[in-house]
Amino acid sequence: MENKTVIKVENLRKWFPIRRSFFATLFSKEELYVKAVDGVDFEIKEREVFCLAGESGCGKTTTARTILRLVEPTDGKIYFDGDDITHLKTKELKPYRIKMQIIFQDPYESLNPRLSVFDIVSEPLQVNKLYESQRELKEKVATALEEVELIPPERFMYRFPHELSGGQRQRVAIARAIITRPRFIAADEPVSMLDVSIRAEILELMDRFKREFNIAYLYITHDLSTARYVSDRIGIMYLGKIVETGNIDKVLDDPQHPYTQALISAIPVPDPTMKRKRVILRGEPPNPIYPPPGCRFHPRCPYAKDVCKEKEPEMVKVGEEHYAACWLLS
Amino acid sequence: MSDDDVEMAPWKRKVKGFWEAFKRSKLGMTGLILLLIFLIIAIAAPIIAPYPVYGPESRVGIPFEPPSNEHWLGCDELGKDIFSQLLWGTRVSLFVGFLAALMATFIGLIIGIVSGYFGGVIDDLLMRITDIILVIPGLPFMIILAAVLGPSIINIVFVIGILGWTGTARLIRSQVLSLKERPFVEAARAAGASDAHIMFKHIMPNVMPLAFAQMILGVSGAVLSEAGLSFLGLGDPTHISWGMMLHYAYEFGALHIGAWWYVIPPGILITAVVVAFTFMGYAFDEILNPKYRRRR
Amino acid sequence: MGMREYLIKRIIQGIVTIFVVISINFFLFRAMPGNPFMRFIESQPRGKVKEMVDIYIKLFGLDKPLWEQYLIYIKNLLMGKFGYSFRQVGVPVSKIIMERLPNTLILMGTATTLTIIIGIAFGVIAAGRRGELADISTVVVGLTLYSIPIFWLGLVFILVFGFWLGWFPLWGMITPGKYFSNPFEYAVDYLWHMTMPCTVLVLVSAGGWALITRNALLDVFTEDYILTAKAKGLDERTVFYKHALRNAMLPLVTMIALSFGFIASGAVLTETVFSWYGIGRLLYEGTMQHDYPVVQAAFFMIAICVIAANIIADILYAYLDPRVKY
Amino acid sequence: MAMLEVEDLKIYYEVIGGDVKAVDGVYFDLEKGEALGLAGESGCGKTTAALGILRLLPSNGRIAGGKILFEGKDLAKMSEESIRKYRWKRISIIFQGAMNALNPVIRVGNQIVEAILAHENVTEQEAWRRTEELFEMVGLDPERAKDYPHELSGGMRQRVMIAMALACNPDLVIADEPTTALDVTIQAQVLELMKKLQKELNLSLILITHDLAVIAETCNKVAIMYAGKIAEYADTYTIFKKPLHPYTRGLIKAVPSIKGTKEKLVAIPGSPPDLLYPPPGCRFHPRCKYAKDICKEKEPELTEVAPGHYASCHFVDEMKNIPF
Repeated sequence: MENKTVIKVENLRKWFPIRRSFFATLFSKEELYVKAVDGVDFEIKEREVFCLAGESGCGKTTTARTILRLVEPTDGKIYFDGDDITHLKTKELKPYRIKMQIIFQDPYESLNPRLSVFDIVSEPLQVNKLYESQRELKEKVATALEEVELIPPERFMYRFPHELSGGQRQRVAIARAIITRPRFIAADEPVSMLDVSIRAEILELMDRFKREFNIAYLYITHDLSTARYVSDRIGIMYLGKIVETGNIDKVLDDPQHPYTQALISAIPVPDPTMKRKRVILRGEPPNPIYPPPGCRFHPRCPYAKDVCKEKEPEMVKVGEEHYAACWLLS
Repeated sequence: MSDDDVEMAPWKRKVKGFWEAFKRSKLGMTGLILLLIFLIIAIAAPIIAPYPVYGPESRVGIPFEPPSNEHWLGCDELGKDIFSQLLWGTRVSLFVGFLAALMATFIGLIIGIVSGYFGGVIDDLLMRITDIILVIPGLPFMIILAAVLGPSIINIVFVIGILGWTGTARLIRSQVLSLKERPFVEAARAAGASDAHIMFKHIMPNVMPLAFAQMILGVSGAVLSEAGLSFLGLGDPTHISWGMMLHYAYEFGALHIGAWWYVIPPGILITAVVVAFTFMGYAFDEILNPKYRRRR
Repeated sequence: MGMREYLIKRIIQGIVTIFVVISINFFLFRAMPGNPFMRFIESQPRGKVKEMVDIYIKLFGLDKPLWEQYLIYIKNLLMGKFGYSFRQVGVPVSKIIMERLPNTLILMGTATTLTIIIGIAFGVIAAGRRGELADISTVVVGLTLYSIPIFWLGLVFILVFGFWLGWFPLWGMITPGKYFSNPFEYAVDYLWHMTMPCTVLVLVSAGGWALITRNALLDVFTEDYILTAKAKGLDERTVFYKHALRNAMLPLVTMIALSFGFIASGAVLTETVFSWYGIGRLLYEGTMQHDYPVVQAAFFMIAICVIAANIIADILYAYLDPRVKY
Repeated sequence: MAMLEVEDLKIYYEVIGGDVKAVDGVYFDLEKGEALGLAGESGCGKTTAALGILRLLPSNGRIAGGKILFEGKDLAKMSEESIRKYRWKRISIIFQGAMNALNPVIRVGNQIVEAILAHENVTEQEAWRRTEELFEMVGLDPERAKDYPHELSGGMRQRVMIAMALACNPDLVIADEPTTALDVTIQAQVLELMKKLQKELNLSLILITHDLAVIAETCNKVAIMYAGKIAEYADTYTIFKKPLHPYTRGLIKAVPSIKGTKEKLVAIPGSPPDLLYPPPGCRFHPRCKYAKDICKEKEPELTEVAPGHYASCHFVDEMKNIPF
């Protein structure tokens, strides 16, 4: 049976206007934008993990926040279960909020230090009035804590975040995310702040919920090695655009875009016997206020041709379930 | 942390944690004990004062009578017992201090939260107003305002409170600015929480401790301002306050006859009350201000 | 935006603030219930003050509507016309202000400079010996000094050093009736009178300064660049003065700016207690005597000084911190 | 005799409630031109050990025992005056967040010049010339020496830190998480630069990181730390291919790789202990699947199981028979 598409994004753009002081606007009239997300398309199905990967400032987090309507999209369309939610008002959005959740990178920052675990985990139920009685609320929280293996739940319910270890905190964050039984979770670097030795547990937990509750994940990371273990498909972002996308193994084992190639070769491998030839990129990513014309990667690309400086490349099919946007490929 | 602690209600553990930290601060405890003493004096003044202080029957001695067994701290220019007046004066200092600081903190808290949370034009406007009030010289303005409004305790409270909120507003705003960018606020919004919910449930609990510390520090400023205004003769003549006593002492030439018993005790009490709040405020700030946390 | 735009911006802000002060000054005395300004004039017995009314009606257009009076008031201020004193009948307020201003600037300038130097010195000592006796006593003494009402300390000084010990004059600025054969003698007498008020001001404010300096330094000590400086093998003095103090100065400059208002409050009280004929005492006298034109002018001058000092401090900050993006 | 020999180093932090034994008996040594990786998870004491070598501990930290022999002289017992002559001239250090490690109000060039002038008898012009050479060496435009730290990008600041670390031609460079805050492509640039400079200048390097993959590509020796102690210490090949300590094995199984077969990632259950109250016996026993009673009672010693291969586990010999 074909899985249903949960999230679909078309030509999504998010430009942040640069707020300047009143006086600065007197001296120059030019409106400036940080083009954080600049035309992104993808879809995620049930029980599927789609990974958005790239370096800091490439727009991957903004994409997730825009899909969740935490920031207003500048342009494009967002569909949830086929419904267009791009411009829904706060009230109309409420039923969808229950179905979409987010997990953040830093479990030390994503839990309010002044709230107890009970307050934190029950919040989605409280603000949406999804409970009949205090007893039911307590039972639901206990169940959620058990599901994330914080057992027995009574031992954890009334603790504060600072009384928990990093791994336990991230479990609390996951409990909050799954308590409303969402269909979609955006996980923004869910394990990058955790110690290596406990990452696998958290990832396993997320994988279990994916299967049990048919969740669609948007997995955001800069760490391609971890992405390789948890994702089904991947999109590589550079400066607000997806430059290569497709099946995770196909993209990582046979990268087609020069940026993906460089990115993968830059990742160190925990195996001293493996000797690889490295592609070291020149310079650093340009300022997203003034993205370069043509292909955005051309100033750092070792293979850049004249056409790359002038025209933006289109996404082309380079293999089964594998697409890339580069002039070398078309 | 022991297992028993976990069984306690969360808010009790919070208070307990704060108290544990506060107990370790010698300055804070000194301040707290001083404050308790003054609170008792303020409440019990009518009982413990040896002589009446209001009305004609309060003239119980000879003008400028030096300290004696009957009048431990002598008498003022009207022959009123100074020790009794000092006890009564505690009430005005604490009342004005608390109320003015409460008013200033309340205004500062509201402006800080609204400005920081909503940002944009509202923030710009409120912060420009704050900047302006911040540079208007405090006491000179209070003098003019008090002179125009006329002498009464409530006016004094108003005059001090209306100028004292700027620091709190700025501090709270900067806290709110960083809080609202924290992921837990975004998580709440993603769960469908409204602005009101986020402000009351997430922002407020995180800035209240700081506002509390500001208020305690604000009391010391307010007590000093009240004393200054009263000393300049702008206080409420129907109530006895320490500043007012110093005003009369100065006006009626206590210095010329060396009536130290009239000049020195009121100032010591003002200092002691202010010290109580300054010490406590300093201790609170060290415990609660996130800026200092990494220093320890 | 460059430094020049920043300067322009800062000065425009200053002008807006001054404008607000002028408006407060105007509306407080004219628009408050009962119009204190007119009430005073009307309450006067027949005589010279009543004649002033005509002059004031002409000068400030008191018979015109309020908004027009406001414009006239601003226009007059811009031309330096503060009006005439009610008490010293017929004397222009600007003349009184000009007589008083130097005294305030000398006293406050000296006291502020000494306060900052002494306060920072103690703060540096305390921070350098964190947790030791010198540090703990700086904190305790600093907080206590900050808590003393300045006017009372003045009274105690007069009582002890003036009345009992007779070391210093009780009040005033020069010995009355004394003949000075040269300016030097005059200066010595002036400074002798200034010693007590200046000491009182320094004592009360230096404590706070020491604390702020100490805390700013302790904050800087936790920064990684201090560790880098130590790792580079620099000696402690260099680490302290070149790396720590320079960065700790930044919050200090902000505090200097904010403390000018506090200094102005101290000026009013100290000048009153010691009968120092400055602007602060003028404000007090004017208020007590309902000499509103004088009060307005005195408040205006104090505000201008505070605002100007603030602008200077802000510019200093921008100069010290390369990160300021104006 | 090795250039640097650390023997039974103990570093404790005094806090309310007792001593935090952040480093509690650490051994390793380093020859000229060698690169040692000091690996472990957060709070295992690796940064403390680094700061301890240069005696840069915070005021509540102290060296509670052991030796730090640099060319035979014990840095741990040296006077403040003498150790200062070793800092930067002989041993320099690169800190993790380069934004905070550079003084924000001093031009980056001046911060390097300052280090040169503190140790070498040269004029300021010569120091500036040297600074400009260093900038070229690390691939920065010498003009940028006149910039303030906030005017440089993260990668450039880390290059400045490297240039600064090399300013006085030290023998040993300690790099504490030098690339953690950087993006992968910039990390690759910086690591490549460090490897190149280490070879060219025949530097000794201690690389402190939680990222085992970085160590695999950069170092020839590895010390794995757990809860203030050395769990295992050997050459890089042995650590990654034939580890014996259960912690090392667990750690390597938990690290994902972009290349090679996709084996299932396995977590180590539990979390590292509170070093104010470390568990008795072997500190790893609460998380160890092979733990026996003896592990709860007796602390294992760091023993040499093969030439140059040390591990501290009661069951090292048994572990040899359990395939990795």
